[in-house]
Order: sequence, then C-alpha cells, then structure tokens
Amino acid sequence: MAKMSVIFDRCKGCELCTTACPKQIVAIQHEKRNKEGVFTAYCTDESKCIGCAMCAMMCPDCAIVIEK
Amino acid sequence: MAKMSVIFDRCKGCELCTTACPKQIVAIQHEKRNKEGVFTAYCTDESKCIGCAMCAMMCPDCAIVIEK
Amino acid sequence: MTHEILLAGFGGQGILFAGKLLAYCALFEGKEISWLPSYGPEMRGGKCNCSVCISDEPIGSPQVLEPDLLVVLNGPSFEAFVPNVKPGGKVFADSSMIDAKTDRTDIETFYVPATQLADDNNLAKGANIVLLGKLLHETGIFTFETVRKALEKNTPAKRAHTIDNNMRALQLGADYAG
Amino acid sequence: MTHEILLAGFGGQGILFAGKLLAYCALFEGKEISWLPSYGPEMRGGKCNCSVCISDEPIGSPQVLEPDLLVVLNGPSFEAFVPNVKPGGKVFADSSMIDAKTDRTDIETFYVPATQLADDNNLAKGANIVLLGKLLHETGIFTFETVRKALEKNTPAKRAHTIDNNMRALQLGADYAG
Amino acid sequence: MEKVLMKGNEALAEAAIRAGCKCFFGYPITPQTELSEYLSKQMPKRGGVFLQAESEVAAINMVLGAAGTGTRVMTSSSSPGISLKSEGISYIAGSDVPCLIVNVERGGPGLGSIQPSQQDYWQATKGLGHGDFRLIILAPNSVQEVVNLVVRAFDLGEKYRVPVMLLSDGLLGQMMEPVEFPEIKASQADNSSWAATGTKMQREHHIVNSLYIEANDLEAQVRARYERYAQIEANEAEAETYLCDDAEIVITAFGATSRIAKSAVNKARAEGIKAGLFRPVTLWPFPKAQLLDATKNAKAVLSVEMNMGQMVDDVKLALDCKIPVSFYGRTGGVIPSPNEVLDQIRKLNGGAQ
Amino acid sequence: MEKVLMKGNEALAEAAIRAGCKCFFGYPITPQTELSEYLSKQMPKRGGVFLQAESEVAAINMVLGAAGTGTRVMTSSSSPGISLKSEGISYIAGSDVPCLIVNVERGGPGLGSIQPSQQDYWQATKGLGHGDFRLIILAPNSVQEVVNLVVRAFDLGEKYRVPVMLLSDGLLGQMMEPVEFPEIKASQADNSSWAATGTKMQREHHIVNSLYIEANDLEAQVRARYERYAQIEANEAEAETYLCDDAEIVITAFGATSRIAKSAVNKARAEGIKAGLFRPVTLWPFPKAQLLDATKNAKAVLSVEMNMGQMVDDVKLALDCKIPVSFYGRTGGVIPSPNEVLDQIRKLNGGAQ
Amino acid sequence: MAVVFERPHSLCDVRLHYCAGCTHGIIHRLVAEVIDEMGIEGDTVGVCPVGCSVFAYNYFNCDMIEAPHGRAPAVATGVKRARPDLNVFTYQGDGDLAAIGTAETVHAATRGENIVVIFVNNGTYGMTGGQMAPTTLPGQVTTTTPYGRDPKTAGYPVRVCEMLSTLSGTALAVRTAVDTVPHIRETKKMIRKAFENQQKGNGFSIVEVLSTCPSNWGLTPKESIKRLQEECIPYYPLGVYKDVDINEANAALLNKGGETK
Amino acid sequence: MAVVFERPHSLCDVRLHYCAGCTHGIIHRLVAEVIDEMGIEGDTVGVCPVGCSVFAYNYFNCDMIEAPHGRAPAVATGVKRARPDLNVFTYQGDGDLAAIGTAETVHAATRGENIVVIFVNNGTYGMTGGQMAPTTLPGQVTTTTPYGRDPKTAGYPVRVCEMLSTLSGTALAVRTAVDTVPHIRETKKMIRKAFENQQKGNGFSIVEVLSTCPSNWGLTPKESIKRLQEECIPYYPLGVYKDVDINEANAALLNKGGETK
Ligand SMILES: Cc1ncc(C[n+]2csc(CCOP(=O)(O)OP(=O)(O)O)c2C)c(N)n1
Ligand SMILES: Cc1ncc(C[n+]2csc(CCOP(=O)(O)OP(=O)(O)O)c2C)c(N)n1
Ligand code: SF4
Ligand code: SF4
Ligand code: SF4
Ligand code: SF4
Ligand code: SF4
Ligand code: SF4
Ligand SMILES: [Mg+2]
Ligand SMILES: [Mg+2]
Repeated sequence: MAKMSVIFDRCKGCELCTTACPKQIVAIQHEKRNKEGVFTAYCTDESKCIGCAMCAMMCPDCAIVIEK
Repeated sequence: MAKMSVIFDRCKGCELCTTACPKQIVAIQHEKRNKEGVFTAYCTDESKCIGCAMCAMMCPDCAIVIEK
Repeated sequence: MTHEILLAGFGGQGILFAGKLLAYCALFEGKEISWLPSYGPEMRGGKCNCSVCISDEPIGSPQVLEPDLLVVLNGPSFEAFVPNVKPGGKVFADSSMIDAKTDRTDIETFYVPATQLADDNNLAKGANIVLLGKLLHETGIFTFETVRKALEKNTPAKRAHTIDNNMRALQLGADYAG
Repeated sequence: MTHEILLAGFGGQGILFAGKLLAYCALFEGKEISWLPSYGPEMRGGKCNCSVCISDEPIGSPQVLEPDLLVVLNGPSFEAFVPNVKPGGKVFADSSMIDAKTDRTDIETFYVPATQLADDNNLAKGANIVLLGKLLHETGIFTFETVRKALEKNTPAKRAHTIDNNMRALQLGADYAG
Repeated sequence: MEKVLMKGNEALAEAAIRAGCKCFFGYPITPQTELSEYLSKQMPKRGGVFLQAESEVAAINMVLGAAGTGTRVMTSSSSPGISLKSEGISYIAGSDVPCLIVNVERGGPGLGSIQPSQQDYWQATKGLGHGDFRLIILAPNSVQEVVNLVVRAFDLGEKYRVPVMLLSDGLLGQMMEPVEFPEIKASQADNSSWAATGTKMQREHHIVNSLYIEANDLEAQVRARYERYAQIEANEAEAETYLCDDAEIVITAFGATSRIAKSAVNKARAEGIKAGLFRPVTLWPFPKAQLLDATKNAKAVLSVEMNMGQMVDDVKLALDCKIPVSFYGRTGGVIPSPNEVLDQIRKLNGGAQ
Repeated sequence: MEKVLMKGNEALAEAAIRAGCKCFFGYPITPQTELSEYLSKQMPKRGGVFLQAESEVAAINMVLGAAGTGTRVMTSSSSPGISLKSEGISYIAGSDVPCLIVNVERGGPGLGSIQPSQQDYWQATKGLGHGDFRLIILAPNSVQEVVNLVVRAFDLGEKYRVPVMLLSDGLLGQMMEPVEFPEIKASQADNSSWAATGTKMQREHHIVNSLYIEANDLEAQVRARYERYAQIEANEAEAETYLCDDAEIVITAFGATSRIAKSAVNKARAEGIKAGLFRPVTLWPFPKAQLLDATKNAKAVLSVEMNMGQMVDDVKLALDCKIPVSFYGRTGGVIPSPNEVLDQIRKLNGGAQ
Repeated sequence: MAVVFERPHSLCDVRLHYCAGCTHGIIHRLVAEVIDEMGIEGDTVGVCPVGCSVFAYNYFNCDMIEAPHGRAPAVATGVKRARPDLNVFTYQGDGDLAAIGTAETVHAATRGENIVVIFVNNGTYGMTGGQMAPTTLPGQVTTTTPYGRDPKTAGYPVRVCEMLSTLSGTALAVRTAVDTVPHIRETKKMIRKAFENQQKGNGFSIVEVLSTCPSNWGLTPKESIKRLQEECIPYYPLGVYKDVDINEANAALLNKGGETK
Repeated sequence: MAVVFERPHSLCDVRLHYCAGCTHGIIHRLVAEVIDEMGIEGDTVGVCPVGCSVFAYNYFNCDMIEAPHGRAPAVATGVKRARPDLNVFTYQGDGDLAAIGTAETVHAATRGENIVVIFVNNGTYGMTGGQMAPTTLPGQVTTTTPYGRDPKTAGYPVRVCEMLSTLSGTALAVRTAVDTVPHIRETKKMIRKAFENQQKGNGFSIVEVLSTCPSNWGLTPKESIKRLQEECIPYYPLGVYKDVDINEANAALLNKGGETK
C-alpha cells in the first residue's frame, strides 16, 4: 500500500515523472490548471503504486510526495 | 681553423659558455672589467677551437661570435 | 493619436511577440513607435511585460505606466496593472488564466478565455494572438490586413505555416462575444 | 643636524643594504630617518639607488635630490649624481668601477678602488661596505661601534659570520688613504 | 532608406558593421546580449570576425590585440563585465590604440539587477581603470542616435587614438524604435605609423606598448596624451538643448533618462513652467560651454539620472557653482516617471519664484 | 614600545596582524610585494591565513568569501591589480561585507611604470567598479600613520559594513621610517546577524548577496547603503592642517605628496610667504568642512598631486568654487620636488598680491 | 502510512524558478538530500554562481554566499580558509565554471582546496538565453553559434573532468547525469562521496552532472532527456575520472618539507 | 673566415636586461633563429607578457605588442583573428601563463587558436622578486613560501603540458629545457615545429621550456643549470605530450557541420 501525491501548485507539468514510473501510472491531467496555469501530473491508478519513488526522484520540483 | 670571440661589453661573465665547450678552452679572465664591471669570458687557446659553436649556443647574451 | 499599450504575463506566453506585431503595424502606418520589454531572469515562467507606445509625436518615455490598452495573460499581472489603466481605457484579459475580475467601472474589461479557445482550436500558445484579435476588434486601431503584413515580416521562412494559424487565432479573438 | 645621503649603483651591489645600515645607526641615536629605495625592474644589474635622510626634525620629502653625501658604485650613477651634490658635499666613489673623475672643486671627492680592495681581501661584494667605511672615516657621523650594532640587527642568525667580514671591509675603507 | 524596427542593441551592431567594424570580441551578459547575437549571425556573412571570448577580461585583451593591428574592433558588455575590462581598457588607453567599447548599463553594485541604470557614469567618465587617462564617452538617447554615434565613435577613436565608450543602458538596448541607416562611408584613419602589421622588412618594428620604465618617459607620454585630450575637449563636446532659451529651470539628463525628462519638460511647459532640457551627448568631454549657454536664464538646475547623482558634480563644476543644482534620481533599475520629474520641477518652480 | 625601522609595506602588514586580520589573499605586484612577503612569513606563525591567489580577481573573491563569514580579511595590490579587482569590490560593497583593500599605487595607465604615483585617486574615490557605491578611502603620509590607519580601517569597515581602501603609493610603501606599534585591542564588530557561519540549525539561513532582481528592492538596498554613507560623511571625514590659520596660499595634497608639499610650505614660510598645507586623510569622505575652515584666509589654493589633477574637482566643489584652485602635479612615477612646489607658491604669491 | 519521500529539509520550501523540466531542480534536491543525510546543514556554507542557479541562495537552507560569475571556487576558498570547520560547496554552471571561471576552477583544483564543486553541464548559457558555452557540442546551434558551433572558429568543447584529473590537488573528478533514476542515484552517491572527501580533508572534489536546458535547447523536457542521452553522454562519457587519496597519491611531494631552495 | 654563428637578425642588436646567466636569453635567441630561418620576420607579430621578458618588445625585431599580465594568448588571438596572414607568437613566463593567465591559456588551446606559445617555466615570479609561481616545486623556498612550498596550503604545482594535452584544440604540447646544447637544439626544433604548425593552420602549439632564474633561486648560473637538471626536469619530464594534426584528430567533430540543435 503506497501513495503518490502531487503538490498541485508546485507541479510544472514537465512530464518527467511520467517517464520514470515502472508501473506507468503517472500522467498529466487536462482538467484543471494550477495557479501557474499548468495542467499537472497525477497518479492514474493509486492501487498499482508500489511507492518506489522513482517518479519523485525524477521530479525537478519536489512536487511529488510518496507515502507508504 | 675556427675562431671564437667574445663581444667584450655584452658578456655578463655568467660562465655558462665555459661549461659547454667540448675542448674546455673557454674561461673567465680576471684582468679587465667591461663597462658593466664584469670580468668576461675568453678563449684560452684559440688553436684548439673547432668552431663547433657550442659555447655560443649556450650563451644567453649572444656575446659570442664564431668564425670558420 | 497616441496609444500607450501594456502587454503582461509570464515569460513564454508570447507577450513580446504580440507587442512586436502592434509595433510593426504602427511602423507600416508611419507612426512614431517605441517597444520596450521588461522581464525577470527566468527563461520561462517569469514575469514578463511589454510597453508599446504609438503616436504621431516623437515618444518621450517609452515605459507605459498608465496604459490606455492593457493585454493581460496571468493573474499576478492582472492584479498589478489593472489599477493603473487610464480611465476610459480597455483591458483584454485571458480568463482561462485569470480568475479575478476588476470592479473598476471607469474602464472597459474584456474577459476572453484565450488559452482555452486557443487550445480548443489546436492553436497551442496562441492565447496572445487571440487577445490581440479581440483588442483589434474592439479598438480598430489596425486592420487584420496590416497584422498579416506584420506577421509576414516577423515569421522566419521555415515557420511560414504559422502565419495562417495566427490569423485564425486573431479571428477567434475578434469573434469571441463573451 | 641634517644629512641627505644618496647611495647609487647597479642592483646587486648592496646599495640598499649600505643605506639601511646608515638608517639603523641613526635610529640607535634617536634621529628622524627616512630611507627610500629606487630601482628598475631588473633583479640584478639595473639602476639602483637609495636616499637616506637623517635629521633632528621630522622629514618632509624623503627623496634626496641634492645629497650632501654621495656614495657611488658605478659610472652611470657617477655621471648622473655628482653634478647634484650640494656645494661642500662629499662623494665616495668606487674607482674600480668608475673611470671618470669630476672637475667640481666645491665638493670633496674620494676615489676608493672599493671593489678591488674587497676582492683582494676575499670580501667579494663588499665594495659597498668599504665605501661606507671611508664615509664614516671622513665624516664621523657614526662610530664603527654603532655600525656593528646595525649589522647585528640586519644580519640573519645563519649569516652571522658575515658581520666580521663586513667590519673588516669597513676598516679597509677607513684605512684607504688614496 | 526604409525605416526598420530594431532594438537598440541590434541597431548598434548593424551600425558597427556598416561603419567598417571588422572584429567583435565579447562575452554574453544581459541586457546587451542581442548585440552579440546579432553580430554572431552577421559577421560571418559580411566578412567580419565574431568571437565569443571565455570572459570579459579575455575579450578586452583580444580587442587590444586586434586594435594593435589597426583593425576596427569593438566589444560590448554590461556593468559587471565592464568592471572586469577595466585593466584592459587602461592598457588600451596607455597603448594609444582606438577601439569601441559598449556598456549597456544595468543596476548595480555587484550582481545588482538586469534592469536599466546609469550607475556607471562615474566609472565611465573618471575611473575606468588605473592611471591618468580618459575615454570619450558618448551617450545616445534613441535607437537612431545609437546608430549615428557608433559611426562617430569609430571615427573619433581613430582620429585621436583613444578608446571610445558608447554608454547605453538596458532601456535603450532593449527598446525597439524605427531606425534608418544612413549611407556610411567607412573611413579608416591612417595607422601605418604605429600599427603592428608586420614590418615586411621595410621599416623599424612597431611596438604597441604602455610600459615606460623611466618615470620621465612615462610622464612625457601621459602629457602628450593629455594634449590630445585638450583638443578633444576643445573640439568634440556635444549637447542637445530643448526649450532652454527662456528656461528658468533647466533639467540636465543624459541617455534614456533625457527622454523621460523631456516628457516632464513638456508637461511643465503645459503648466506654464519655463522648463528646459540640457542633454550632454558627450559625457566626456562634458559640454561645459554649451551648458553655460543653456542656463543663461536659469535660476535652478535639476540633474535627473538613473543613479544616486553621479553627474551632479560635473554639472556644478561646469556652472562654476553659480546656479544651484539639485538632483532627482532613481536607482537600482527603477526608471523614473515623467510625473515624478514634473513634481520636482514644480517644487523648484515654487522655490524659484 | 621600541621604535623600529620598517618599510611602509611591512609596517602595514604588521599592523594588520595586530589589528586582528586573520586572512590575507593577494597576488604579487610591485611595489606592494613586501606586504605579501611579510605576511607569508608571519601569518602561519601567528594563527592567520596567507594565501597567494592565482590572480587579483581570485584574490578579491577570496576576500569576499572570507569577509562573508565575518572574518577580518585584507588584500593588497597595486594599480593594474586594483583594476582587476573592481568587479569583486563592487560585489563586496553590494554585499555589505567589510574588508580592507590596499592599493600601493604606481604609474599608469596600462603597465605604466613601477614608480610611485597617485593616479588612482579618481578610481578610488569615484569609479572603482560599476554601480552606485562608495569605499572609505584612507590616505596616510608616513609609515607611522600607515600603521594607525590600518587599525582604523578595519574598525570603520566593520562599523559601517563597507569595504575600506588604504591608498598608499610606491613611495610610502617602499620607504623605511621609524615606527612604533601602539597597543591594539583587536575589536571585532558583532556580525552575528548577517555572517555566513553556519546556521547551527538555530536560525534562518544568512544570505550574503548583491542580487536584487526586483528593481525596487535593489533601489531600497542602495538607498539604505547611502544612508550609511551619509553617516560616514558626517562622522568620519578627517584632515590635517599645517600653518593654515593665517595662510593666504593653501596647498592641498594627500599621501606622500603632502610631505613634499610640507617641505615646500616650510621653505615658503622661510621666505615670508604665508603658505599652509591642507591634507585630507580621508579622501572619501572628503573633509569639506575642514577645508572650508582651513581656507578661511586663503586667496589661492594649489592642489599638488602625483597625477594630472584628479583631486582638483573635489577641492573646488568643497570650496563651492569660491577660491581659485590651481594645480601642480607630476605624473607617471615622477615625484615632484619641494622646490618645484615652492616655485608654484611663489608664482601664486606674486599673483595674489 | 508514513512519508517515505519528500522535499529534504535543507531545500527551502519554496517554488524553484527553473523552467518546467529543467534538471537543475533534480540536482538541487540531491545536494540537499546529501546534506540532510550527513546532518551537516547547520555547518555548511554554499556558494552560488551567476547562471540559472543564481537564486540557489533562496533554495538551500544553509548559509549561502553569492559569487560573481565564475568566481565561486575563489569565494569558496575564502570561506574555507577563514572557517575550515565549515563544509563548503559551490554549485556552478558550465559557463560559470569552464569559461569565465577557468582559472579559479583550475587553481582551486591544483591547490587541492578542500571544497566540493557541483558542476552542472547543460552545454549552454541558460540564464542569458542560450548562448554557446564552452561545453556546447560541435554543430550545436545556439544564439551565438547560429550556424552550429564550428570548432574551427568557435573552438572545441572543454572536457572538464578530463582536464582537472591531470592536477595533483584533485581528489575526485566524476561525471554523472540525471537522465534516469539509476543515474540520479549514482549522482547522489558521488555528491556524498565529495562531501565525505571534504570532511576527510581529501582536497578538491568535483561532480560534473550532465543536465538539460529544455528552454534553450528548444526541446520539451522529455526530448531534452533524450538529447542528453543520445548526444551529450557520448561526447562526455560518464564515469569516475579520478578518485584518490591525494595525500597518499602525492606522498612523495608532501615529504618535501623544509627548504630545498 | 666567415661568420658561422652570430646574433640572428630578428633579435635586435641591444643588450638584454636579463640577469647574468638567465636562460631567458637563450630562448629569445632560439625564437629569433627560427624566425630568421623561416624568413618570416616581416610577417610576424610577437606578444610580450608581463614578467622578466616584459621588454621582449625591445629585443625582437618584428612588430610587437605588450599584453597585460597573463593575457598574451587573448591579445594574440585578437591579432590572429584580425590578421590571419600574420604569424603570431606569445612569449610568457609561468606566473603569466599558468597563474593569472590560466583561463586565456586554456581557452586559446581549446579553441585551437592558430598561434605559437613559448612558455618559459622557471618556477618562480622572476620579475617581481621571486615569489611562488604555480610551477614552484614542493618544498621550494620563495619569498612567499618562506618555509618551502607546502602543497597542503600553497597548492600543488601545475603541469601545463599535461593539462593542455587534454584539450582537442591543442596540436603540439612539448616540454624541453635549455640546460645543455642538445636540449637547446631540441628546443629550437620544437619552436620551429610550432611555427610550422601555425603556417599549416594546425591550431594551438605550446613549447614549454624549463628555464633558470639564478637571481631568485639564489644560485650562480652554473648551479642553476644543475638545479634545473636535478630538481626541475624530474618533476617536469621533458618530452612531446601531444603532437597531432588537429583536423585529423578531430575529424569526427568537424564533420558535425550544420544544425544539430
Ligand atoms: C561578469 C559577468 N559576465 C557575464 C554575466 C552574464 N551571465 C550571467 S549567467 C551567464 C552564463 C550562465 O551559464 P552557465 O554558467 O552555463 O549556467 P546556466 O544558466 O546554464 O545554468 C552569464 C554569461 C554576468 N552576470 N557577469
Ligand atoms: C595585473 C598584474 N598583476 C601582477 C603584476 C606583477 N607582476 C609582474 S611580472 C609578474 C610575474 C612574473 O612571473 P613569470 O610570469 O613567471 O615571469 P618571469 O619573470 O619569471 O620570467 C607579476 C606578478 C602585474 N604587472 N600585473
Ligand atoms: S512511487 Fe513508483 S509506482 Fe508509485 S507512481 Fe511513483 S514511480 Fe509509479
Ligand atoms: S516531474 Fe514533477 S513537475 Fe514535472 S510533471 Fe511530474 S510532478 Fe509535475
Ligand atoms: S655565456 Fe656569454 S655572457 Fe656568459 S660568460 Fe660566456 S660569453 Fe659571457
Ligand atoms: S666554438 Fe666550440 S671549441 Fe670553439 S670555443 Fe666554442 S665551444 Fe669551444
Ligand atoms: S534556461 Fe535552461 S538551465 Fe535555465 S532554468 Fe530554464 S531550462 Fe533550466
Ligand atoms: S630575475 Fe630571474 S628570470 Fe628574471 S632576468 Fe633575473 S634570472 Fe632571469
Ligand atoms: Mg550552462
Ligand atoms: Mg617565472
């Protein structure tokens, strides 16, 4: 049981995290812009997350927090 | 037949030429100072000079002329 | 005739380019012009704005502090600059990026969801031009014809295809009723 | 009492050291002193001179332009500085190095073959001190005692043996009749 | 000629090429960057040299080398980079070789800001390096004048064998205005008596040098140079005056600030205040005679600058301290507004009445 | 304390150690060399740091680093080397860290000569780097005063958080005079509010910085600094006067030149000419009030300098242009003689009568 | 659930100003993580460069000093000499370190200056808008090499680790990248090693990190990572160029105490 | 009898100011001999450094430019770029080239700047009176390392040829000495090779010559030669460090024409 969460207003939508996830469960949403006008990353399937933190390691903006 | 001559006022008496001569015929005279107050080099035995110019090659002040 | 125009937003939103188009339009019409950018050290995402003065007289200070026309593409700039608009002035704001509204009644404010409109029409990064379209529509200071000439002047050959896109974006802005 | 002393020669002849000894002698006697070197960019062989002012009054300009005592160790300096010596002044010249003589009669000139004397007595590079000996002998401005103290102050421990040599050189100069 | 819209930095670069500048050595720095970028595109196409040096120090020394061969050469930078060039500039002045140095000033001291400023007035006019020397300092106030003064700068430099600085700022460098390029005849002064171009075994070797180990020789060199400076002061000082004839309040302002001051003068005139503007175009030589003339009816002088008042002393000295000189300035990259200046004029007007 | 004979450069070094200077960073250059050499011997023995940097640029930046930790630190150089330090000095001023910079001036511009000069007056007092900033400039005229002012320099620097320059020259640096070292209490101002010494996890991090990307912030910083400058001007200006009370001809001269001027004044007095000497000890702040006082009976002022007249403007401005100021100077390493100065005094005396 | 990954303490909790996807941010985090893990935040002084990372003083929670462009190693030397008890690091770009700062870099290395240098090589002058850097690749288009860098006029790229490895004072010279998680892990390991070197008094340690500049490369962040892998790494091979105990490596020299004149 | 050895034409017929026995004079002569033999005196511009050889402008008969301390490679670059038809050389000491001028040296090399650098390494700052130079040996006493150079505080010596050989633009990097006639002959050969490189457009050539400084070493000229042989050469091995056709060596890079962005 692990949880990946994106700090909404810190995410710059660069997509680097999406390439790093071994489970391919990180993507960019196109629903809601944050205060910088950015469509942010999110976890497409929380149940699949293994908390490996690869996404977070790749994030240049410390916008991802991993809990386990 | 070769001739080594020292330009009297250019010689600084450093003795480097004396170490270079294969015939060991270069030395410093202690008779007469040049205008810089220096006792200069000279050829101790002109007849032995082979004109190899090793003394001149070693002289930092272009104070030696070789003729042959 | 004197226009003091301020365009403001983040770096990367095409603020300077939009200002340049206006400046070129004025050039084609033989006006005196000044165009002055101001930006932070960031390449993208930093504050960025652009002063454009267009006049029949020589221009003194090129810095627009009290614009009569304001084009604004993000929230912080909206808050910073709307209060400075001259009474009677017009504001063109990208409402996809700006939640705030002004309660000034001595100016006219046009809220255009420019980013959204651009995105929806496959004109990513075209919000600046959409707002420009609205501005031209509302003020009529230059014709679309003139803007096309300005676009042609400012688009390198290998990006010539973008000219039509930009004309489309202009039209989108002009057509937006909102 | 004021002495304006100039010592001049090539670099490497110990001009500055000789000047320093005079300055220290004056220090021991509680005088006002200035010591000012002047040299070219060469480490050795370039022009080098040294101004020493000794006085009971505070010293204004430390540069000695018109010395009352001139110690001179080479030809170019002899020619340059002898004309500037104050009337009544004294010149101490190393005649091993200087061929010229002055025809000034308003000054006293002592020609001492200092380099030769030093060389002959195994005191290579001692010409400066030989001339100093002559100067002290002729002027009596400081005793040899005081000079020995100055030497002691200015000779690093591991070169202490040179002190006696220098005292010998002083004596050589003092004794030279010329 | 067709008018084109150009940034001051780009127009400067284009004018330099047209003026026959053959070499550019520089190092990137905001807000002068467009200048180098423009030249990096154009120089290779137009028979010139563009080289991005490893630093400003290297760049100014490359300038010394190229200038030493008698080639028209320039460099550009902004405030911190100009400081780094100061040793080299002193050498260039001491070697009597001409060149053009551009300073697109920004806020200081230190890293400061990248916004426009005029904080390097003192450095440019008095202290740009060690030793007794001067640079001719030209301060344009429009993109068109940038173009005109670049040509003049090269000519003056060669005429007097001195380095010339074009003092621009972030505002002038970054703003676009319509500009026209006059037909330029690239003249090149005769340098055959001093330039290091190879002896061809036909003359004595030339030495480009600032070392004179004998103090007297160095003094003679410096004095000879100061005679040329005296000629420059006599012949080359230039200023623009605006509504000064009857002005009771004269604003002195140079470069970009003078535009703001002009707007303020216009506003003041509209209020019936007799204001005028005096704008030195050459900061060194400072146009003293012109200032005296412009202030003949003045009761007060106001120096407006984008710094803490660096030109004030020169204004006072030119006036022989006979008219009170006050100061209004903004610094650190803040651009004063015409209204702020107007307020000052109003105050002086009250005070003067 | 026993008097010892020391060169100005060595005495300066010794005084610095006694004043609690813990770090020295420098690069060899004539005529300041003895200063570094002395410190290279003494610092290791006395718990300090001596480091010969790879260049003057590196040295001044090492100073910035050490000063940033609140450590008493100094560097020294001579004219060309000071030019190279100008960017760093501007950063130091902009970062509000104190330090001591010594300039043992030589002839310029460029490589110039290695003889004494005062050609860097303008650079020191006005143009030492880009941006609006000042250094306190102290100009001793004897070896003893060198010692005294070094101590003062460190204290002033820390009190106001500004860099201080001790402006010496080849003459002062190279000459030996008897000197006494006063008992010095090495005080060190509290720097706990800004120095970068490690947070120990007990406070917010300290940032030593000169970058203020918002122009308004930078302006605020500069204005705050100018308030400190105003205090310095109010409190720290210092001058020596000699026979000025009744003087009709006042010579202004600083540093080594003032000694020559003093000799000339004495000679003039011996001839019955009412001459006096005004010597600014602080070149910035320039002792204006003191000069006004010293010239209350003066008909003429003569500025004597080892340069082309760089202090003249400051003298005129201090006098509000009310007394004619003439100039006599030698440059390029030539030291004026007392008789030359006397001649000038005689001329003025003729003219003044 | 417990937090297992979050912003390290020594990275201030503020928005980084870097462009989206710029890997400067990753490198910042790695430095901060090492500082956290070694527990040295309170005894560390960082020196920021002029370059995109000029605001690093706002990001690192330790005391920070801003250096003039290129001079960070000299500033760091000043700090370290004045306060040898502090851990000192610089964080520099390629223009900063390998162009204007060449002398300061080389001499800090040859002095065996006991500091850590984090060297972010993105092959361009990011901050000033994408001019050629000393490490710009041949053929690469930048705003000052508009026709592609031609080494015949604009020079060849400098390989920093290779060059500094020739100097006796260099203890650690290593090149890493932040294109993949394994490389990121390796980079962190090397940064840690560099800080440990400093604590051991083992001289100069430099960690060169190949980084991206999406904005000036004119690529998306993802494309930038690809270019990093396909163009940059081949030219700048990753690896450890030098890793020695400098005292051991130079023992013969160090024994030369006393006067040999 | 005919004169078979005398002062070369491109060495002016004036007294050199160097101290007695200082080998600067030998190196001057060798440069002048090469210029004479190649017949290029009329098309050569020399750049003098600040250092004991500061007056080289009075000695070389070709046109000369005096550079600020350390900046000769930049000045030479300016000359060469402005006038590629001229032969350009610098003549620099170790303080000049390897301390204050490090950046200019490294970057002229990495640019493959088409110039000749004559580098006179005498392990000290001769002109200013014998301070430590970057090439001063460990343990060596100088006026700023009075207790002998301790690398732990004063740093390790820089080996210039080794360092510059890592740069792609360096065509020739060679270290020679002037302690014996054979070494003097070798030095001359290498100087000639360097000038020939320039004529071929083969980039940056540096000839490092180990030289003496009797005055500051505190030795007689003869003792100085001995020290050069016994202490300096072992630390700075003579030899050819790099000798390539840079265009061939870097062919792969040069082909990267056009935009690769
Ligand atoms: C003396 C000086 N010269 C130039 C500049 C302008 N400048 C600021 S950052 C920079 C280059 C930055 O490039 P790099 O070091 O590679 O860092 P990056 O931005 O790529 O991370 C330059 C040239 C300056 N601030 N100071
Ligand atoms: C900017 C600057 N810094 C320092 C100096 C002083 N200086 C003159 S020559 C020199 C060093 C010379 O040493 P080196 O280059 O080894 O030449 P050498 O005299 O040994 O032949 C120095 C430091 C200077 N002239 N300019
Ligand atoms: S923690 Fe691992 S599995 Fe979970 S989203 Fe991140 S990369 Fe994917
Ligand atoms: S890497 Fe970070 S900033 Fe980029 S999209 Fe993912 S969460 Fe957002
Ligand atoms: S080498 Fe030359 S200068 Fe030296 S002693 Fe021989 S001839 Fe004289
Ligand atoms: S030429 Fe040869 S043999 Fe003759 S003196 Fe010289 S070295 Fe000796
Ligand atoms: S410009 Fe480049 S290096 Fe700088 S923040 Fe943006 S992407 Fe990063
Ligand atoms: S000081 Fe040394 S290098 Fe300089 S000339 Fe004398 S011996 Fe030669
Ligand atoms: Mg970079
Ligand atoms: Mg040397």
